[in-house]
This record gives sequence, C-alpha cells and structure tokens, in this order.
Amino acid sequence: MNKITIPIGPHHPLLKEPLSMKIDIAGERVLGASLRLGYVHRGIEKLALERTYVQDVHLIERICGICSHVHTTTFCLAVEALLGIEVPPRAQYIRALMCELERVHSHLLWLGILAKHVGLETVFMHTWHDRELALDIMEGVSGGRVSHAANQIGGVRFDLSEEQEAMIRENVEKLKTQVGGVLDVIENEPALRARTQGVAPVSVELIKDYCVVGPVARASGVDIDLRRDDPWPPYDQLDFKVITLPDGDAWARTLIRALETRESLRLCETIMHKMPDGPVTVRAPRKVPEGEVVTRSEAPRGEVVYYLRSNGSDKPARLKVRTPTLAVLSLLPEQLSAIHVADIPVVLAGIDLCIACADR
Amino acid sequence: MQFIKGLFFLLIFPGLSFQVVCGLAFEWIDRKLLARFQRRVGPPWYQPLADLIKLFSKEDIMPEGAYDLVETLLPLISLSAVLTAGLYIPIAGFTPFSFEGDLIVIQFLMSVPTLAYYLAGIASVGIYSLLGGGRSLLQFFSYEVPLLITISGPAVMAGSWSIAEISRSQLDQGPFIVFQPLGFILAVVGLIGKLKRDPLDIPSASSEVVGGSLTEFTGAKLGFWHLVMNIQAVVGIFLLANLYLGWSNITSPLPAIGIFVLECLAVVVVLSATSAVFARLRIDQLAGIGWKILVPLSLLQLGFVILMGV
Amino acid sequence: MIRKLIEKTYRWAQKNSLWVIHYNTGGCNGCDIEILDLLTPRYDIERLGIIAESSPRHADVLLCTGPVTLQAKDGLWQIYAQMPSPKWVVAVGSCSTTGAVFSGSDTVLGGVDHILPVDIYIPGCPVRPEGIIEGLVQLRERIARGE
Amino acid sequence: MVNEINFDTVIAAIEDEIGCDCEPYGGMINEEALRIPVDHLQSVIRVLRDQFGCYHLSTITAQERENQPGEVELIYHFWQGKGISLMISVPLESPQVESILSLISGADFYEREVAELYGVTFTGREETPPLLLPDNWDLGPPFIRREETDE
Repeated sequence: MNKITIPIGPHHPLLKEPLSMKIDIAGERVLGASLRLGYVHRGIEKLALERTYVQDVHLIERICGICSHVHTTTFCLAVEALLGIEVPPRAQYIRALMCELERVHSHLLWLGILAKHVGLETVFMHTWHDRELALDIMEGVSGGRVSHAANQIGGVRFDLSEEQEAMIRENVEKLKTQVGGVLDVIENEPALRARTQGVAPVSVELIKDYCVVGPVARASGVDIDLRRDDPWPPYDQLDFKVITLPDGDAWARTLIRALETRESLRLCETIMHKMPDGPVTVRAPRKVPEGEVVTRSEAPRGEVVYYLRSNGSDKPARLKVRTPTLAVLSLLPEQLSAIHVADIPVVLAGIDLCIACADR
Repeated sequence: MQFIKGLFFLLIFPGLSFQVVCGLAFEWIDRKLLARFQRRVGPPWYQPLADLIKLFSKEDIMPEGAYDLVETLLPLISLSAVLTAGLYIPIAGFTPFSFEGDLIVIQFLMSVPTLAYYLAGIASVGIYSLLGGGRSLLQFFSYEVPLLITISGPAVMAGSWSIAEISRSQLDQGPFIVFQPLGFILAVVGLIGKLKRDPLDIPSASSEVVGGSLTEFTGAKLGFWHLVMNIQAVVGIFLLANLYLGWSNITSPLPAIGIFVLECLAVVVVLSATSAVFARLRIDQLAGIGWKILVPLSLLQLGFVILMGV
Repeated sequence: MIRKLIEKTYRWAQKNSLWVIHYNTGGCNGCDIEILDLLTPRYDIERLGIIAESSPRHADVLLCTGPVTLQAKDGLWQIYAQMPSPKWVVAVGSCSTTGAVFSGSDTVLGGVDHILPVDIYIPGCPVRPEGIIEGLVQLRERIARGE
Repeated sequence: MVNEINFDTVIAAIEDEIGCDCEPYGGMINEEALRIPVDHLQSVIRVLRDQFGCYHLSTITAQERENQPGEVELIYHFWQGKGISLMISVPLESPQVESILSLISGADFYEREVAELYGVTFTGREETPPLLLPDNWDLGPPFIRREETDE
C-alpha cells in the first residue's frame, strides 16, 4: 500500500486554531504524525518582562480565550505569595466560583465541537445553547462573556450583590438539568459510542511517561487533580469527587468531561452556599520584593504551572508559563499511530486542543 | 404540434423549470426543518435562489493541473441525467412518458451523479478531492445493492416494471407501505446514501475531507453541483412517494395533487429528521452495516413479497 | 439596460447569501468561539443567509481573528488567494484590527491590514456576537450599494 | 491519593547516589529546590523516579540571573504532591545539556522550547525542526539577544 502524507494544514475545518500536522497514512490506516506549532506564538513570556505587574494581569488574560480566568488567578496567586499578602476569603471564593464556571463553559464548548465533528450537529447546537447560560452568569457578574478581567493583584475586581447571587443560583439550577440531557445523549447515543468506543486507547504507562495531565490523564485512570492534591485556599475547604475512568479511550475522554461538568456545577452550588462575607480585595504595593515562586492550579485541560521571579522592581524578572495542552500535545503522535483515517477528528477533538495555550 | 407538446413537457412541466423549482423548495424546507430541530430560526424562503444566483456570479478558478474540460462537463452531464430521470416519474398520477421498465432506467440515471462525483474528485487534483471521491465510491457499493433489491419489491407486487403501472396498481391492493414497511425504511436509507445526506455524508464530511470532491469547485460549476444534489433529492422523493405511498392517484386530479404534495412532505420530514438525529458513521462501519444488515434484510423483504404474492 | 438588471440581481444575491470562512492568525481564540457562537440557536446567522463554509473555494467573506504572527502570515495569504472574487475581508476583534495587547512582540506583525485589504473592522476584545452581526450587516449594505 | 515525599530523605538518597553533596536552595516559595552539578542530572532524575515514584516533570524553566552573569540556569520542575525542582547552570557561550528524553519522553516539547528560546543545545537527541519560532526566524534566540531589546 503506498504511503501518502495528508497535511492537516494551518487552516482546516477540524481546527479552530492554526496547527500544522503531517499525517502519513497507508490506505485507511494512520502510520504516524508530526506536529508543527508556532502559528500562535506571540512571545508572551518576553512581553510580560516589559510590562508592570498590573499590566501583566491583562496580558496574561489574553494567553487563552477559554481558560483566561485560571491564568490570571495563578498569576495573581504567584504575585501575592511574593508580596506575602493575604487575600480576603470572599475574594478566594469568588475566584473559585469563576474557575468552576469557566470549567463548565469550556467542557460544554468542547462537547459541542466533538459532536459537530462526529456529525451530530443537533447536539452541538443544544450543548452550545446550554453553554450560553454559563456565559450569562459570567457576563452578569463581571461584564465580560469570555475574558472577564475578574482578578487583580490582592483580590477580585467586583462583589456579588443579592440579585446576582440569586441569578447565579437559578442559572446553575437550570444548567444542571440541561447538562443532564447532554449526559444521557453521550451515555446512550449508539452512533456516538460506535464512533468513539475503543478508539485510540491510552495506557497508564503512556500517561506517566509523557507526563500528561487533566481529563485525558483521568480518563485513563491516573488519579491527579490539583484542586485536591495541591489546593489553593478555598478548595481545601470544599469537598468534591475526582472522577477517573478505567479504559482511557475516546469515549472515556468524552464521558469524563461530561461528568466533570456536572461535578463542577455541584461545586458551584457549595461555593455559593459557603460564600463568606467581607471585603473583596486588599491594597497591594506596586513594587514586588525580590523572590521566586512556583504556583500550580487546575485549568479545564489540566495542570497550569507559573514560575515567577521578581527583582524588587515593578516589572517581573522572569515569568515561565506551562499550559496543560503542551503536555497533552506531546502524546498526540503516539495516539494517532494505528488508528483509522476517519477517526482522526475524534482523536484530535478528544484532546480538547487549545493551541493558543500551547504556543503562548 | 407534437414537437411543441414535447418541448413543453421537456422544458416546463415535468422537465427543467418544474424540477428546479421543486429542488429549491426542497432545499429550503430541508434547511428550515433542520434549523427548527436545532431550536434555530433557519434561512428565509428565497435563500436557495440567492445562493444559486450568487454562485453563478462568482469568478471561476481552476487549480492548475486539473482537467478543466472534464470539470465543466461533469456537473452538466449529471444534471441532464437527473433531469431525464425526473421525466419518467408520475407526478400525482400524470405521466407523459411512461414505458415498461422505466424503473430500471431511473435507477441507472440516478447513479450517474455519484460516478460523476467520483470523477470530479479525480479530475480536480487536490488531496481532499481524491479522498472524497474514493469514499463516495466505497459508499456507493454499500447502499446501492440493498436499494435495488428493495425497489424491486413493489415491482414484484404490482407485477410490472413501469412506475406508473406500480402506483396505479396500488389502487386496488392498497399502498405498499402497509405491506412492506421494512422495504420503505431500507429505501429511505438507500436514498440517504445516494444523496450523501447527513448520517451517510462521509464523502463530503467537512471535518475529514474539507469539501470532498467539490473542494476545488467554485462559481457556476459549484452552483450546478448544488442543483444536481437538490434535483436528485426531489426525484428520489417522488420515486419513494409513488412506489410506497400510492394514495395520490385515487380520485380526480385536484385532490390527487394535494395528497401527492402531502406524501412528498412526509418523506422530506423523514429525511430531515434522520439527518438531524444520527451521527456520521465511519466508512468501514457503513460497509459492514451495508453488507451484514441491509442486504440480508432487503433479501428477506423481497422473499416475503414473492411468497406472499404467489 | 439588461446589463444593469443582471448586475442588480447579482448584487441582491451576493447580499443575501454570504458564505463565511474563518481563519485564526495567532489570536487567543476568544473571538473564534464568539464567531462559532453565531451559528448557535441564540444568535443564528443562518436567518441572514450566512453559512460557515470549510473550503476557501466556496467562501465569499474571510473572517480573520488574532494579530498576524510571522508564521501564520503566508497561510493567510494562501487562503485569500484561493477565494474566488468578489471577496471581502472582515477583521474581527481588536487583535486583527491593530494587534492590540500583543503589538510590540518580535513575532507579531500587527493588524490584518498589513497583508490583506480589509473591508470591515470590528473592534472588541473579545468581540461580542452582536458586534460581529452588526459588522456583517454593514458589509451586506455595502454590497447592496455596490462597493 | 499522591503520597507526600519527605524532602530530607530525597537529599540523602541523591547525595549517596552521586557522591558529592548538593545544598538545597531555599529561595523558592511553594517548591523544594536543589542545586545539582550538570553531569549528574540523569542519575538524579533516575533516583527520583525509581526510589520515590516522582515521574511527573511539569516543565523546564531556563533563565539568566543578574547575580550569575554569563550563565544560563535550567530548573527542572517535578511534582509529587508538592513541587521539587532540580537547578543546574551551564555557561552562556556554549550551553550543553544532556537530553533526558530517554528517561521522560514528555520532556520533548520543553527541551525544544528551551533550545529555541535560549539557544541551549541538548545532546543525545536527533535534530528537530523549530517548534515555536517562525520558520524564517534568523534573529537568534529571543531571550539571549541583549543588544536588540535595549534599543
């Protein structure tokens, strides 16, 4: 069988963002793949060194449009650790609430796109219609649908009034019922299972060897979740279930995200229930004393790592961002070998790529 | 006089303009229904017309290295094939050209666009067109055989190969869908495969092969291809309405037309519903289902019809 | 006289049937998900006759998002060249309009108008779906007027 | 649940493995940092992985410190319940580090990124095309170009 190479080029309906892949196939079987990133590399780590900490919060928010809040939260945690200031508990709870809402909206977005690539246009439309509720909450609270500018060094930029809290509770309730609908589509829709069951299984050794994080690792049975293992403040007082599935194929990766969405919604409720009163922010000096810090948090796609070094001025000396998609991407060529050509969309969508995160 | 009558039949009534109007109406109803299934509003009524005219107004780009004469002729050939197929189908009982065996001719003419689709894939030398063309042939074998077998079911029951005869014989025996419900379902699946519609749109799946064979087509040629797809759908629906839902030629013309329109709308609703609900199968899964499930079922159905008829 | 009539119907058809293709040249995908939001039930641009197409050959309007990075530059030019004329370019979001927060980086060129002739600029970071619809409606009126 | 590691036992195990003593670097908040000589990198990682089951390499940070001119510092961030980092420094003129791809295949993208942005060459792995920088990039590693950035 002659070997031909399909270029999944910078522009392809399968990819929302530019990524070029060379997939060599023989007949209908895929042999291997090679990746080329860099189309979205804006040199953010270098740009961050030329701006003050306050300006950096806005720059960091534009690393990735879907998980922008997790990035700013981790960055602010790093700076606050260097400054040694204590963020008021209410601000921590609001940060956790926005993180969980962002996980809901990111997972629902991804579930819709996977359904779109498998041919289920209707599920894509309904999932994204439900996702609008999550965006309504975030817009009602922070004014921004996608990037919310919620964080500032020392706390959060807004407070929750009575009506806003009522609106959040009501919308979260509505979201729970609608996500239930999406869940039973995924669990007992025969065609979706036929397309994803047993496709590109990933073993635990592979996950550990490639240091994969997030839902992809949990779908193969590796039980890591930074919200429980290395929590920042509000998460240690909240109890929630970390879901892992044994078989680790494309269907497990689909189901785990749906289950995590429901778990996040339950977490939103407990956060709203335990939300303390008090101030929302504390004054933070402009100059950060010298020091280094590493902070980690759980983005919708996995572990985000921030390394920050300051030299006493109001500009960072070195900032290193490691986003989860970079870890998951190194597994892609491994996953793509020995699958069916028609399975490429399912595998590619299965990893929930966020190239803007990976390229920085 | 005969010539003018023939010209009228050819160009106006069951011929070109009637089928184009039906094709555009079908596309609008289909997209509107699909949108309503997805809680959306859907396009305005004149949308298919606007799409068609816009495509004709676009510039015509040919990828260098492609065989442009072949690429311009293919859509025209398949358009003429589908239009002639539409001539033989009785519309609400009225059929100017009908002869013994026109069911077979229609089946052949309806398969010409699929082969033209494959040749278009080869002619426009892109990687995605090659893939799309190859897949359309792979899919052709898995739905065409069961379709032919199930279509011959009503022919056996009516004892004749002319569609007009088949639909007229349903007067005394009652509509064949009552006797052959399984046949109707298999015919719908075959039609979906032939039209490359949603559950079986593997050759033109945008996420795998971008545009299938039509990736390189622009402007007027693409417009013709869309027209071919629509008219092929309309002819297929008329065929199913005549073979299985025979109520339309019971009484005098006026209520017959009303019933015929209702039958066609029913088939369209069935098509749109299946395209909204089902996911796209993999090409090997489709081939597996085609030969392991569809063919035995259609043989079973045919055997049952023959036994019952004798 | 006939020529004017044909011209008018062409313009009417192009106004009512805009086929859109979207290409991200380095943005943070905030605007991209808002563009995808347009297809969903709440905003539903199909009622304006606008469909998202996957092949540049079938498209009339190129929606660009993100500041043009050096690596994505020639990909952008290839797509624009593949589209049959008459074609239009819409710069969606502040990044593709001026390079916004990423301007000044060594690997970023800036706005899309460094490379392509842009018809409509839609500011916003990220731009709201209503903003994109407003931009597309203005593009339709401009087509109807015949620019 | 991920088992917590006691950092002192780690230092003890590493020291008797590679012979020379390595002093912990206390300056990093939330992480236990350890400065180790360059050529012992592979054996230390093997110790961490086999004896303590610490397999998860979060990332590799490359940087230049003002108080150590002419040196590029690489920090390997591991994670096992809490962060553990190994710090090595290489001369700026000819930065050479042995690749750990054979031990941890997940380090591939991190090494290629550091190679491009800081010009560090990783020995023991095949040459790979650029990962993040554009194809026609001829201005050298962005973080090292001192003269351009000051203008």
